[in-house]
Amino acid sequence: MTDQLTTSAQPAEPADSDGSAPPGRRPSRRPGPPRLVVAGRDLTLEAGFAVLLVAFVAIAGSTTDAFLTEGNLTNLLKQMVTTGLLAFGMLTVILTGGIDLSVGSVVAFSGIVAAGLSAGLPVPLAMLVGLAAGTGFGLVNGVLVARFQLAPFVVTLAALTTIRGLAFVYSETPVAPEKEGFFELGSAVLGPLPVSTLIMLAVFLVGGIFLSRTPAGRSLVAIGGSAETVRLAGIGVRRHVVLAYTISGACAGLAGVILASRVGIAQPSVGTAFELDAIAACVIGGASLAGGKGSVRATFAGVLVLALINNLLNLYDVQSFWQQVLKGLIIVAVILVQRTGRFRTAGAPNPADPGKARLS
Amino acid sequence: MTDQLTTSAQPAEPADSDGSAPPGRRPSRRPGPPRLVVAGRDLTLEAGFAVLLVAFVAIAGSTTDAFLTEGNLTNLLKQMVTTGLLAFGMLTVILTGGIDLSVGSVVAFSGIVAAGLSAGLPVPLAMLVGLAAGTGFGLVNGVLVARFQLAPFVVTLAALTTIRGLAFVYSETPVAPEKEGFFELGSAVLGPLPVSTLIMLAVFLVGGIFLSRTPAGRSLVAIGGSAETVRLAGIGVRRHVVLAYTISGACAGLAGVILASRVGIAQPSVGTAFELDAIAACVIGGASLAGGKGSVRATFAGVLVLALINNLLNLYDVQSFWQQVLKGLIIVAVILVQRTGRFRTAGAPNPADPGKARLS
Amino acid sequence: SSGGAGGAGDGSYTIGVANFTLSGPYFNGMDRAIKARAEKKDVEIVSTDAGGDAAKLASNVEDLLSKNVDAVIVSGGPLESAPAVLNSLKAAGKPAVLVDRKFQTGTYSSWIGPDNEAIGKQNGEFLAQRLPNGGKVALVKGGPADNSIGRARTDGVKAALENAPGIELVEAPDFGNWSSDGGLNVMESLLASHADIDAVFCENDAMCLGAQRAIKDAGRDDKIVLAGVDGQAEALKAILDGTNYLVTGLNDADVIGSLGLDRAVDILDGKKTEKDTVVPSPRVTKENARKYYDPKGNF
Amino acid sequence: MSSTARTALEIRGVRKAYGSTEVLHGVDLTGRAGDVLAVVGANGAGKSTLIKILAGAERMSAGELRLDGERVELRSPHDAHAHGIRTVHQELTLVPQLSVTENLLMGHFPRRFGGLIDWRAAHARARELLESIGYGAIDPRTRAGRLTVARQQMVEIAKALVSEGGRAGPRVLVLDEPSAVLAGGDLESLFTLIRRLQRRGVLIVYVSHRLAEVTELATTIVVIKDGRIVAETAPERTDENELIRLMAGRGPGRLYPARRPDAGEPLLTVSGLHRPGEFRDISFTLRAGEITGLFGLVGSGRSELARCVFGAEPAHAGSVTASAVGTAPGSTSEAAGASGGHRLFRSPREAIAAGLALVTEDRKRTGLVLGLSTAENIGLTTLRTTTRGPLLDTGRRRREVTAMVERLDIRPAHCAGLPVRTLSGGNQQKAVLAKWLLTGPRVLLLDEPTRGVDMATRAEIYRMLDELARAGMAVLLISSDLTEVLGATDRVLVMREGRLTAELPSDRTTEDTVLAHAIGHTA
Ligand SMILES: Nc1ncnc2c1ncn2[C@@H]1O[C@H](COP(=O)(O)OP(=O)(O)OP(=O)(O)O)[C@@H](O)[C@H]1O
Ligand SMILES: Nc1ncnc2c1ncn2[C@@H]1O[C@H](COP(=O)(O)OP(=O)(O)OP(=O)(O)O)[C@@H](O)[C@H]1O
Ligand SMILES: [Mg+2]
Ligand SMILES: [Mg+2]
Repeated sequence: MTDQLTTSAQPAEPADSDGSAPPGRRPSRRPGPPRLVVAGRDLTLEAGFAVLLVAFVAIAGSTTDAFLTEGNLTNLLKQMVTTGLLAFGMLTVILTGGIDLSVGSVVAFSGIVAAGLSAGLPVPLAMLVGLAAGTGFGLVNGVLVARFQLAPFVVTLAALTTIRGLAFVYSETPVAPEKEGFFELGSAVLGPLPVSTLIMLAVFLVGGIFLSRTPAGRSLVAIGGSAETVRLAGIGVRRHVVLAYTISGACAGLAGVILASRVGIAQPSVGTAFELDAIAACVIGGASLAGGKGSVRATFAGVLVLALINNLLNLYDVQSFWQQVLKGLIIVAVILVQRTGRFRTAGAPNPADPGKARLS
Repeated sequence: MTDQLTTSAQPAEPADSDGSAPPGRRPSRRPGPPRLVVAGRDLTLEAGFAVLLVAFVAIAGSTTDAFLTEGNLTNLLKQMVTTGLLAFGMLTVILTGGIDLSVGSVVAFSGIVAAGLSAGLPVPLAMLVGLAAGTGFGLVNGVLVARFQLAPFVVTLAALTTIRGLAFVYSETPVAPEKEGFFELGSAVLGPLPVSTLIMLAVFLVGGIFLSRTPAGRSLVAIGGSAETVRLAGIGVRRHVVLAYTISGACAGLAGVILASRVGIAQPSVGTAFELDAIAACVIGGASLAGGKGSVRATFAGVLVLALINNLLNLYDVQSFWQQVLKGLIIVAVILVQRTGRFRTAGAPNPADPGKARLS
Repeated sequence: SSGGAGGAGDGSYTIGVANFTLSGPYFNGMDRAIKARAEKKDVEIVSTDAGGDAAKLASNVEDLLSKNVDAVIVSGGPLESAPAVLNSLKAAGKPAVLVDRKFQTGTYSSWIGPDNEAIGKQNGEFLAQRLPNGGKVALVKGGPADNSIGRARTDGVKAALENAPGIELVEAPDFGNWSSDGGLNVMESLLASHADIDAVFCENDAMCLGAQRAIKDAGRDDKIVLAGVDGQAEALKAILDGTNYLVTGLNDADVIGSLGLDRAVDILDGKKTEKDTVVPSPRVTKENARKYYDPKGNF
Repeated sequence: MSSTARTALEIRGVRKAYGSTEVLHGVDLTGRAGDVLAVVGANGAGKSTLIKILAGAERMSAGELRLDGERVELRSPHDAHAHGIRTVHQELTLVPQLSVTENLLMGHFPRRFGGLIDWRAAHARARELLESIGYGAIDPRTRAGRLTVARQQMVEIAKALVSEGGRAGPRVLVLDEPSAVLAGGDLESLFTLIRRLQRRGVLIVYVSHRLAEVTELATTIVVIKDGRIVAETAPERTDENELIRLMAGRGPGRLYPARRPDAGEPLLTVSGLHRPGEFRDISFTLRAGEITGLFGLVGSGRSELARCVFGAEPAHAGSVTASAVGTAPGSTSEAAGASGGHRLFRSPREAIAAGLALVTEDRKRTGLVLGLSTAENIGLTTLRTTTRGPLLDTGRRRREVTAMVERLDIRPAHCAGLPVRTLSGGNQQKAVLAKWLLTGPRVLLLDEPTRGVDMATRAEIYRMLDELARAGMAVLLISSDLTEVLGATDRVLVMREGRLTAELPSDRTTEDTVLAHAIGHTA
């Protein structure tokens, strides 16, 4: 496994390889470690993750019968949705060099508002309001960070507290929607795939294109690298930072609505510590909290890794607190393997930039 | 209030002003905002906080009788201890450009180990073991970050999970120590001051001197500014990074032992989200999560601000959920006032470096 | 309020409520039941929330004492014990009334709460009757492992089912965190690894509601029945509607909360009171659910 | 120096590979005590790599290194320090948040009370050190990040002289382009310092693109090309043209293209521009077809002025007007006005829309996004306009970038997909230039654009500026290089302490005259 990962975890600039690697021509022009280039895209990092995941699945499938059942796979797909949506939003914010700690609270608020309003409004409209609420919170976060130049960590930490409070102010008790229609979003399936999973995949797909193929997306990534360079290039830095937080808010709002629909009841207390999983997925996917570095596909792989760890620990019937112990150790092992692969390919642990490396 | 803060919140070099502000001579050589220099130390930032705190206290004292009672002030002092200890450890890590999310779990682990061992060992020894356990966890975090170059966020997030699990492995149920001696640390007073508060103050004092007046302390700060520079200066970067995490672990261990002693029972589930308050205190005190910038005194002020907010919201009888809403808003207001003061004094929101500014 | 003392003189009291956490519907309902009752009795209430932090609970109580309340009602939730809280109340000479959670150590004035093991037992007996030919019963726990309320309930169920013929118990390895989304996730995992579950017991109704949704999504609502604890309004409704949610053990926050307030007032009035009061937890099924269902209740 | 001096440093067969790319292919070098060993070569030749190996910052893949005949291994910068090798790296390495004192004495603080740093003594020592090498104007208590690039460079140099106890200097002092941002007296101070160290028997390894400087200072000149030493000579046996030919592998040609002043209509008018503490009452006009130089000493305010004109910083008073002529199809808007008589660009975006471009002096921080590829960096200014529907037009972008890479000869030729971080300094500079040329500017402001750029490339840049001017562009060339500022321009503006003090025709002015205006010793 380690061996195969050697080819995977080249530090590269994941986000970068999306946009600027010219499609076609000269598939492997750079002398260096073997890289996997398909249709002009450098998929080395992703291939490494694929190997890791296949290994995971192979081991799981051969050791527990319960893993490769349709029911379990569907579970896995459903359980990824919340972390997945939050992770994509988080990634856009992390790319700008920020962070959004408020997502868990937004999940609670959007869900409870959507559930509460569904009593009086048509279900889709109520859900849209929930989504809009999340978007609005994201906008406020973004404005505080970009316009007033406040530290993202404190702004979104304060938002975490405030929005959680507002969720309780809206309704202290759980809200159980009456209309059957409210539950559809969370339980409907399209063939073998849950609709909620498809929505998340769509977000990653569209979001991936946004980040890699649109001016605004590329600006976000560049801002994380050097905001001043971007500003001097005539690009509005503030606007893009606001956009990133708004996207994160919208993703959290969407996640909240889907979660409420899936659980069938909206609780104001839901979503505690959701932000940690979302951030973990990004960082497992190689994103740097210093900004400017992160990959949509690898973040998705990070989400999958986290979901698999949880799922397998349950299937192996590991007791809850040993689950916690193992989960932490496995995460460290995963990034260690990634890093070791990196060391090998790079020849040396890039001592020229330990500061950055430590942050990434 | 805003006016007075104008002189306070200059971005300054908090860490810098500790160490390198020259003793005596030419107090204000650079044209710029008025700065407060006492005995050669630039105390502008601290003075601003002092003004803020005095304002807080004046308003609180004149609007609620309960505030300026001895009981309440003692209470306030005790409430600061945990966040204070964690915040100092966090600051050393943040100065290197890292972060330590595992402190809450370490609090739980150290507390429960100390409580558990106190049955068989002398109380001071049991407490020392608790402290040592925290230090050990910090060491492991530090080695993973510095030696294996892993992202501090993921390493300490994994540690958060693993150490929490280990606390439960050690004892699934809360441990109530039998010996009266166990409760002394948390409840003893020296004159009007709780001993636990004095310990925290001592940590800040000694820690402040460490960071501002010793080569190792200065190296930590410098590493956060540019690890490569420090390396090129022939200083071992890894060693210092390990040291920072070890200090954080030790502080968390100490906090855990004091907390168990104060509460009178050690629970493996204690300490959830403690890391957020600790980080918030640092950032309210002007520390930059990008590293290299942060002040011991301002962090202490940050701890005080957080404790005051909690205390006052309770005294004013604000309903629980509105407390959360207000707490978030007040935090934003505090950093906004700080920032506005900064804007004014600096003339403009340092456009040369908005990236940094946003992160800080 | 100016935080002044109530004092027995004018007959109006100020009573503090120290909540360990308000982020669960049950504890939240308790807090509101206390307030509602206080309104009726013309007692002033100062309520605090420690947000799940034991040290904060202690300092909240100290804050309450700073405000010179006459008595403190402690809703300790999952907290096992809080010596610091009880000690400071004792030192201040103020009555401490515990609701729901009885602390293992320390002196208090009075406790009012349920017998959790009995609730579990009662659920277990119901399930044993329901599955005369045996079957697989899944247990969904709230966690974390140091939560003795949940443990008592599960122990009760186990005690009742262990000797029942042909019953197999399956404990979910992961905790449901007492919330509906947690219950959903845990149930989904259980369903994936166990194709033959016949009944589910959850340590509270919130998790059971989530579990019920997971079962419905898996299309197994005709095969699996659910049993919960608490009497949360949504659960009562599900029972009343004749779904596969069959039973819950009433652990009425409304009742416990208002009894707690009454008890505090009685103590302040100098009345002689019982020290420990176990509030009965009737079994709620479709037959009697209407009696307890109050969509506008506090819980 | 005498050829009998002992051999201080010997390098044999040094190779260095990044991944599987070999950058150095077996380099041999010998330096004697008291030598100034100048290393010259084109951008990307491997000079800095060699120096990083000497500094212990990078480890060689093969080869050996001897100090005073004894074989040593440099595993870390610490080892290099321990052996008395001190280095000033090409890129600035100060910690911006810390004071000059801390940066200087890092790892060598004076202490008292059993380990505590004695700050009073530290500041005094820092001041002493700076004064002793002629940089006494720098206050050791200032935050390093607040210093101008040039002053930071001086601190870097001073830092290399500090060693244990702050006394005994280095045995080998390695300087990677130390002069790139220095001018006038500051440069003189550096030379004086080098000669003094030379007399003390220190071996100086000196990397520079300024060949005049090299021939003046060096005792031995080594030419490195594509990771190999291609020549070793003495300054008296060679000349600049030969060196350029050795470095580039082709004839030098003219460095500066012949310019015939041919100013057209004004494209940019700056009048009464004022920013307290930085510059006062600045007025000048840039005309189509004209290259204007802006010379001044370090800290005279040139960079601030350029940033302000470009809308990157607000001004207190004055106006900036860009008037366009109908030749270019691009945007020709006037600067948006805030209020009457006070027209300024409120943001770089407005300036760009009006046809301005600014190549900043600090390419690492404000010129490039180091983590992104070269192509992305070059495409940054045209990000918003190179679209098809909502998406980027990747085809067009690639063509534009490829064309620019070819036009400016950015190396390596396949750099488009490489992180711009891995390009050599000079090629990074070209990438910045490429980025701005893509916007099709009418007015080009360049702040020290040839810093760290080799001679051949400089000649290309000058030729390019000449071409652009001929095509109707107005060019402002900010430089600390007197020769360049006279050679490549039509006229020179001189700035001193925030004021414009002279406007001189380039072809009829001597370097001394310009310097006199910059220093303030005019007759
Ligand atoms: N970390 C790295 N990874 C890959 N290639 C590198 C790295 N650092 C330098 N290079 C390559 O090594 C070659 C030599 O670079 P070096 O910086 O030594 O050149 P230089 O002679 O100093 O050039 P300049 O005059 O522009 O400073 C260049 O082609 C450069 O792209
Ligand atoms: N002695 C000094 N110490 C610190 N800062 C100074 C000093 N002298 C000038 N400055 C600052 O330098 C700035 C002007 O430098 P600027 O970079 O604009 O000048 P420049 O002529 O472009 O110099 P350089 O050649 O370094 O680019 C002003 O902001 C001023 O505050
Ligand atoms: Mg170089
Ligand atoms: Mg300049």
